[in-house]
Amino acid sequence: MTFMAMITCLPHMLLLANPDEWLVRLKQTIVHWLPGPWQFVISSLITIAVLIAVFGALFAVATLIERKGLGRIQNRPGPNRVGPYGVLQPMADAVKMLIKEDVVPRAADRVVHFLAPLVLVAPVMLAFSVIPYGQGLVPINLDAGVLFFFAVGAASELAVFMAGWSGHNKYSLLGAMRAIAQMISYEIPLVLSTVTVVMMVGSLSLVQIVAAQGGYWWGVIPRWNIFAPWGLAGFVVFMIAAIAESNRSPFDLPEGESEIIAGFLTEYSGFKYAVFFMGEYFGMFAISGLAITLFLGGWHAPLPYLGWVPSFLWFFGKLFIFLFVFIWLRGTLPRLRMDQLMNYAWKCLLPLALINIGVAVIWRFTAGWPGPLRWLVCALLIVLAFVWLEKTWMKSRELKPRTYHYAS
Amino acid sequence: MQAAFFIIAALIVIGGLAAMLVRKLVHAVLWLMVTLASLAALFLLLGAQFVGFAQILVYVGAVAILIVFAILLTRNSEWAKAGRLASPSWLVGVGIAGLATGCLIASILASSIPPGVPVPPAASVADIGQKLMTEYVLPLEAVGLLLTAAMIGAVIIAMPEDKRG
Amino acid sequence: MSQCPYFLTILTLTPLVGGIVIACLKQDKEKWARGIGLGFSLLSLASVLWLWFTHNPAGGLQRIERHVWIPSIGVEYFLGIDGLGLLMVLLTAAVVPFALFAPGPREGYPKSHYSLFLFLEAGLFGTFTALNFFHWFIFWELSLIPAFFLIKLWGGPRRSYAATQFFIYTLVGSVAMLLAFQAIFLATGTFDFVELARLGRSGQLAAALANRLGWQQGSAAMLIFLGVFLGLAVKVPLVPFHTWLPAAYAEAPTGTSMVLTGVMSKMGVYGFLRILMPLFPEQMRMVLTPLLWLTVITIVYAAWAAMAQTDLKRTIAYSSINHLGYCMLGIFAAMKFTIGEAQWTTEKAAALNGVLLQMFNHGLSASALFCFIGLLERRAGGMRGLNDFGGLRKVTPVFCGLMGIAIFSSLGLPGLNGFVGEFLIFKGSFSLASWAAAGSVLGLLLTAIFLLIILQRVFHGPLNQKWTGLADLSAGERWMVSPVIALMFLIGIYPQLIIKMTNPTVLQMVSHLTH
Amino acid sequence: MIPLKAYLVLSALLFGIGLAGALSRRNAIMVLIGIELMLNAANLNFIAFWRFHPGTEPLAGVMFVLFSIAIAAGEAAVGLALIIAIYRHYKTTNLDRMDSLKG
Amino acid sequence: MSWISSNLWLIPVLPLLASAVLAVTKQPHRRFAAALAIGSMALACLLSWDAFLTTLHAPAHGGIWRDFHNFRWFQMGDQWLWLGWLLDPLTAVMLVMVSTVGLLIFIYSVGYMEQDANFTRFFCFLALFGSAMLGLVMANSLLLLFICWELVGLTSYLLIGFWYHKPSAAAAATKAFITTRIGDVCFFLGILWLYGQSGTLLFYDHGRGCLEATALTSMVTQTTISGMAISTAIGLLIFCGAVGKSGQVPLHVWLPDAMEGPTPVSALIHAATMVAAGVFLVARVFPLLNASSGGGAEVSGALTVVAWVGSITAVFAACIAVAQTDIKRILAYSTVSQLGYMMLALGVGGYAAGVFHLITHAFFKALLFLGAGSVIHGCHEEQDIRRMGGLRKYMPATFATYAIGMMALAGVPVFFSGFWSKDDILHSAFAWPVSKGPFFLGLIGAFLTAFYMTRQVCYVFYGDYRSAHGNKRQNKMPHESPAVMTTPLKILAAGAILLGLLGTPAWPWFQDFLTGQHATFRFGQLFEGEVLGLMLLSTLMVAGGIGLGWWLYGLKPATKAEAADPLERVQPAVFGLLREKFRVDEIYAATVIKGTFRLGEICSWFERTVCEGCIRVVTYVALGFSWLNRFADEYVVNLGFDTSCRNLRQSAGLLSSLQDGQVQNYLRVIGVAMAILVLLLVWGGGL
Repeated sequence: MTFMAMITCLPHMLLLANPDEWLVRLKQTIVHWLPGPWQFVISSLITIAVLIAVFGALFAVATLIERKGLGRIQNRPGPNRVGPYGVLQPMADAVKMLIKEDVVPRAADRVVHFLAPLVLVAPVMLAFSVIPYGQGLVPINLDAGVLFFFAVGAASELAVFMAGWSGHNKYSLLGAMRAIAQMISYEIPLVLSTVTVVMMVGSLSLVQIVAAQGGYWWGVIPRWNIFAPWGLAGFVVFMIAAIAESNRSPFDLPEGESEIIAGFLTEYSGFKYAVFFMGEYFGMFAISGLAITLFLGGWHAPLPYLGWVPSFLWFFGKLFIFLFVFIWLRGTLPRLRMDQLMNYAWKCLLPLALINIGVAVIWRFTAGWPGPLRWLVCALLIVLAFVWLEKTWMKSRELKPRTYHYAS
Repeated sequence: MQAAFFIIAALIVIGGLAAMLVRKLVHAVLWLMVTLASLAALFLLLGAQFVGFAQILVYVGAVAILIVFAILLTRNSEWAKAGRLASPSWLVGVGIAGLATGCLIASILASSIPPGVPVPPAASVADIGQKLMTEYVLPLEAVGLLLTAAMIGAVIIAMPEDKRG
Repeated sequence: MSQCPYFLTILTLTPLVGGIVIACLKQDKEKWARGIGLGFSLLSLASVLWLWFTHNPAGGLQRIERHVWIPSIGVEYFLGIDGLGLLMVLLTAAVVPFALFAPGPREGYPKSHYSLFLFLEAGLFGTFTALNFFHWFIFWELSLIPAFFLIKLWGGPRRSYAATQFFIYTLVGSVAMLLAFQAIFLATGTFDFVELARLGRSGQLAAALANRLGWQQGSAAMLIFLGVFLGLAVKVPLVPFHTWLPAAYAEAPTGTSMVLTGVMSKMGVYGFLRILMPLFPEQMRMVLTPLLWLTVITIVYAAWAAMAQTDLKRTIAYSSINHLGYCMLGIFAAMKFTIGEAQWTTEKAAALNGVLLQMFNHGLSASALFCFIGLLERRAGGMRGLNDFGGLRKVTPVFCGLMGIAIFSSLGLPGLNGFVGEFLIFKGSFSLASWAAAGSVLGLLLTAIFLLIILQRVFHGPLNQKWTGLADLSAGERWMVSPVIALMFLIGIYPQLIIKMTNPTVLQMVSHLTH
Repeated sequence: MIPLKAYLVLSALLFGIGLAGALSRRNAIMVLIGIELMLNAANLNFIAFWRFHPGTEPLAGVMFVLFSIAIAAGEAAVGLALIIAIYRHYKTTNLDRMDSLKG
Repeated sequence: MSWISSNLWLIPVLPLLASAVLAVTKQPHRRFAAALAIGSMALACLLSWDAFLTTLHAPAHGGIWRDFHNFRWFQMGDQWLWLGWLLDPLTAVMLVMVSTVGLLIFIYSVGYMEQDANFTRFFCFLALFGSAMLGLVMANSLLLLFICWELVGLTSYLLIGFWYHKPSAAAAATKAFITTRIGDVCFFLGILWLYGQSGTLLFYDHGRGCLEATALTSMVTQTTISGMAISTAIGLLIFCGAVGKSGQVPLHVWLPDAMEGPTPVSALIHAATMVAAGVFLVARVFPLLNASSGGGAEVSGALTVVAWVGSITAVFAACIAVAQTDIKRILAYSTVSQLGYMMLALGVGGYAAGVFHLITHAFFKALLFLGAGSVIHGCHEEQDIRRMGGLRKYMPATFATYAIGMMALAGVPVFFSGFWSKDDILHSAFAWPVSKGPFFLGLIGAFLTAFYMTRQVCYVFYGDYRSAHGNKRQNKMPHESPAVMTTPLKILAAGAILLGLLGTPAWPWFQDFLTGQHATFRFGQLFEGEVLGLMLLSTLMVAGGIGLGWWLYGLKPATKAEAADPLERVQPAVFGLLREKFRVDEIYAATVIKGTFRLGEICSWFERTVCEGCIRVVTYVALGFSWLNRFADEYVVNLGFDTSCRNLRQSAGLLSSLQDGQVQNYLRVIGVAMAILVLLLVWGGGL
């Protein structure tokens, strides 16, 4: 029955000039046919299905790209056995994950062990529901979108803990603790950088933020936040925090293979490990999506005359760039030590984010100044702060004896 | 709407009971998170969107981890409690709680609140921000100060004596 | 020069300064302390003698120094001297150097001994020249405290008991007196003796007291009178209040007991003459008979008790109570109410003159006796029992001769100073209160008895082998004692020397009595 | 529609459960959890009253809850720090044993 | 106012100066001391004789001539105290007697005190005594008299106790002084009363004197509460002084003991002069004593007392003298009895007779004492007559003079002065209107006197030498005294004989001289019936006494010292009583002396117990209060406070269990409270 509805509304869509509209109109036509109460349920089910399909595929592609990318970085071809140029590798992985035996340690806390992957993935899924993929293509337009995103984002720490603890394994618990400490530490700079954007835009809803980034300076430079001094600094802080948040590359200490086997994932195998893996990638996609909406103008085209391209393509293009950056970082940067990681978060990122808010405030109140002067002053401030922090950061890099605070 | 309320209410009550009765502390925390999350859902149901998300962010995000850390640090997690779960005079405690709730419920039922459901008041984030920054700016500052103090206090209290310097 | 304005204050302060100078000396300089002590006391003696010769007998109160001290409570720094005060000051000035000459303290703190002595002298000078109750009372107490310490620190075996008893007895008395004078101040608003005397004479004092205290006429003044009387009676030991005296005099070191008996007991009599008589003539007359009975008992009882003593010092102590009894007899007799015939004034004047003379003579003879006993005790190593000696005349004839003269003077042998005073007192009191005089004459007999017993037991009879080695008086000691003995003879033969000075004062007193 | 009383009853129930747990469980952390429940019951009340009887101050209820959540978070942090400190001292979190204040 | 009367004060002052100088001189200047003393006494004697002669030639215009000179001593209120000296026949006679006898005794004592160590001090005291006695005699004021009286007492004390190392001497001296002091105290009271009454103590002061008519009449008229005239009362008091000094009955005990002193002392003081002072005093204040309300007809009570006391003393002392064994004690008792005679004479109104007897007695009693002194000196300080005997062989001169003295004393008629004076006394006693008692007592006394004197002479001079050391030892034999001692004896012996002639009834020069009448020869008087009868009666008495004495002691003188006295064999009990001197001393010792000491004990006991006791009571009371305070503090406050604190603590304990750290308990309480609150608010009904 749904297939029929799709087909009938197709010509509608073609008529519209804008492909975004096309998708929305499609959904509405499907839902339109349904009796009263069920309409809402079905429409939300449709959005959910679309999201899962899109991101599931993206996940598979991402694993492939990652493995191929890493290979290329490490001057090796990467998986090319399954399908042409290894394209079908993800399918193979998926089948492997499914049929592999799911080992659960005897002393493990079965319920918590089982729930952990779920609690990790579910919130990330919820996070997708609020990101505007295209013009009008936002699953739920909450006016407290950012708050919702972080609220559900916070649940991931709990899941990591449950995973680490339920296995009743010292190393997994230690890994979980490290992960939680890292995620909490980096959540604050993350939130503070988003606060700068929210402060400048004046609204928590992501749609508003993207809308605020429409238009172009002098017709050429898009009004993306990144091109504002505070925007750039905010983007840098946000990206570092985002990487740490999703336990990727330089900050992938918790499941650093060389140290604590797989961190809180050691007790998992089979399908649960796959779900964890999926959750991680989804987390990466969500956080990049947020970055895009906040700093890179969401689904806005970089150039005015490129407006005709459907907005969601721009969104997913930027997403791919982010994905590439992640993989690139993973291939090149060495892993950070735990105390460096913590110090960096608290002593470098957090002050930078705070100063960034300060600069944003100045930026806001110097609206009357001529463009370049205003840009220059703020940029100067940020550079000064960055240099000063760098200096203190360099100073503290001498290798002081490691002090254990809590593992007494 | 009715169904959602009842589901959430049931979830809350069951979560609460479970949190109180379950033997393992970690499970208790989890059940607590379930109740709090469903409470947040109830808030959303009641239209207080910002509060709901704040609730989730604060409780499910931070407090849960806090309690878990506390559990780990006080070595309660490894072995299941061999001894009695509740204090010897648990019956008294339950009795008093029962009495209190009984009184509350009785007073609620006896109260003359009109059953009507008025139009949900607007609680957009902008209004809340506006209110926070104008009328409630003093409490906001005070809470900010309080939280900093609480953070520093908690760190100092929890820090082992010899390090306290 | 004769009218040097602040003479009396300087006189009172010289011993005080002396005391302080000695106090500042180093501890071991016993010789220096004694030297300075003697120097200062002799200096004050010289100044008193100069005062004596420049005193105009008929001039009433002289060398008056009157400065307002504490106006709010009517306290003035009021000094003045008349016949009575002059005599007493002369006695003090004579007895204290004599006491300092006497054998010094056995051992320990010689410095503070001499400074306390000089403070005592200062106190005595102050008492005898003060005419305002306030600083009279201060000096009254100032003289008490050094005496207490002198007895306490250098006294005989039971000294602390004696000293404490002495102190508390006199203190209780002076407290009673203080309270009485508070009441007087409340009633009249002034502490000045001369003023109070005028009020007392005219009866206003009793009236003021009555309305101030609210009781009816007689009893208020009587109570105040009794208060002051108690304070003075303790000092002049009238019988019921005398228990402190024998112990104090016996236990005190020689010098102190000389001053105690020589001058301190006279303070009480001086108090009677200066305060009680002028202020409360009426009240005194009212209780005259019991007082006379008291005096007779004092005289007779003390004489009898003296006979039973074995310790020489206690005997002399009791004898001094006896002699002071005569003074009291003279005073009370003079108080008797007479219809104002001229003849009675002579009797009263005789009695009072006798009292003054008796005070002076007893001061000399009693201190001489104590000095001799002190010398004897010093030689006999602390032994002073009546039966410890015997036949000392053989070994120490000069000592025995001089002590014999002292004994006969205190006996009242005519030709020596004792007789004149007693004769006058008895002449005055016989006609005024014949039964009391008759009773007291028995005292004369008893005094003769126990003094002669002393003479017999100590000097006569076979020489006690223990004392063969006893040394007779050294030249220094002879020179020390001879002036006093000479004075005894001089006053005995020609008492007019003293009476010339005291008579006008006595006449004034008598005229006040018979207003 | 769901009447206000329903929410109130729900919050009272939640409050009762929290209280019962806090009173009967021996473990300090359980007491803390109980207290958290009670606090949330109160928040529910606020929001319920905000929803049904906004009264003069429309956003008072929400504001109140926001602040209450913030403070509850602070309180939880300090409470747990205390429990940790007590544990270090007593080597147990069993509340019955912690009666040294008796004096 | 002749020269002498205005410079009469020289007489006492010279010896006084001598004694002052001697007091200061060192012991070894013996010769100088003796010379100075005797010199001053000689000068005084000369002046006295000069004064005597002036009184003789003075114009006796009615009444007794007297010349007085007063001077002021010191002020007493608005009046001056006057003293003065007086020259009248009585003074003259006494001056002469005292200075002459004194001079002789001074000379005698130079020999007697030869070996004594304290020679100069002896003479110093003697000179002092001389001046005091002379001063006493010529005093015109009762006060000056009293002063000299006391000085005389002092010197007698010093001289009796001269040999102070002898305990008996010391005791005797003290006893003498105290006994005389008792008399003096009454005398002092008399003086005071007299002064009080008459306003002056001068005897004669141009009519204002106390012995003059105005004062006397005023005193006679006033009566004391007991009805006695004041003059009598004062007289009696003054007589007490005389009794003490002259050793009359109640106060005579000190005189026999006074013999402890050296014999010249006894002679001078306890025979001739000092004891006579009492009689002189009575003589001096005779007008006062004699003043009676009845205007002379009636005998004044005072004199009656004097007479009776005198007569009793005479007999009493005579009896005791009979049984004594010590040579000096016999003489002492004889002196007491003779003084009794003098008092008897004055008492019965025989003023002149009393004084005449005084003068004669002075001479022969001094003679007897000095004789006894040379006897003792000869017998090497032996005083017990039973150990002497047969001395007439060894000491003829002493024996002769002693015999003369004995006869004079006994009153052997005609040749010896004693007879005349005693006869005169008996005559006036006989004429006494009041009662014949004194006269008979006088006769008995005369008899006894004669008896014990003969006993003494027989014991001492007759029989053979009964020395304690046995006869054989040669050097212990008695020897005659040197000339310096015997010459005064001879002079005194002459005086004893010749003086009688002055006052014989035939030519009563002495009596007239004293009473201021013209001395006329009344030869017929001698043979007048009554006088003659009396003379015969007294001769009879004397003869009987001597006979009895010779019969008992002269015929068979005792051979051994221990031999019992013949009289004892006759009447052992009475004789024992007499030897014990009627045990008067013991009685006094038992009653008076023991009494005073007992009183002393009581007083000091009273002192210790009662006075100390009340102090101890006061201290205990104070301690009691402090103990009570501590007790209250301890049991009430502390206990109460502690228990309340404990209760508080326990209740606090209960309360604190409420807050014992059990957090859940707190929560339970809050829960319950909340429930109640809710109930109240909802159903409280508007509380």
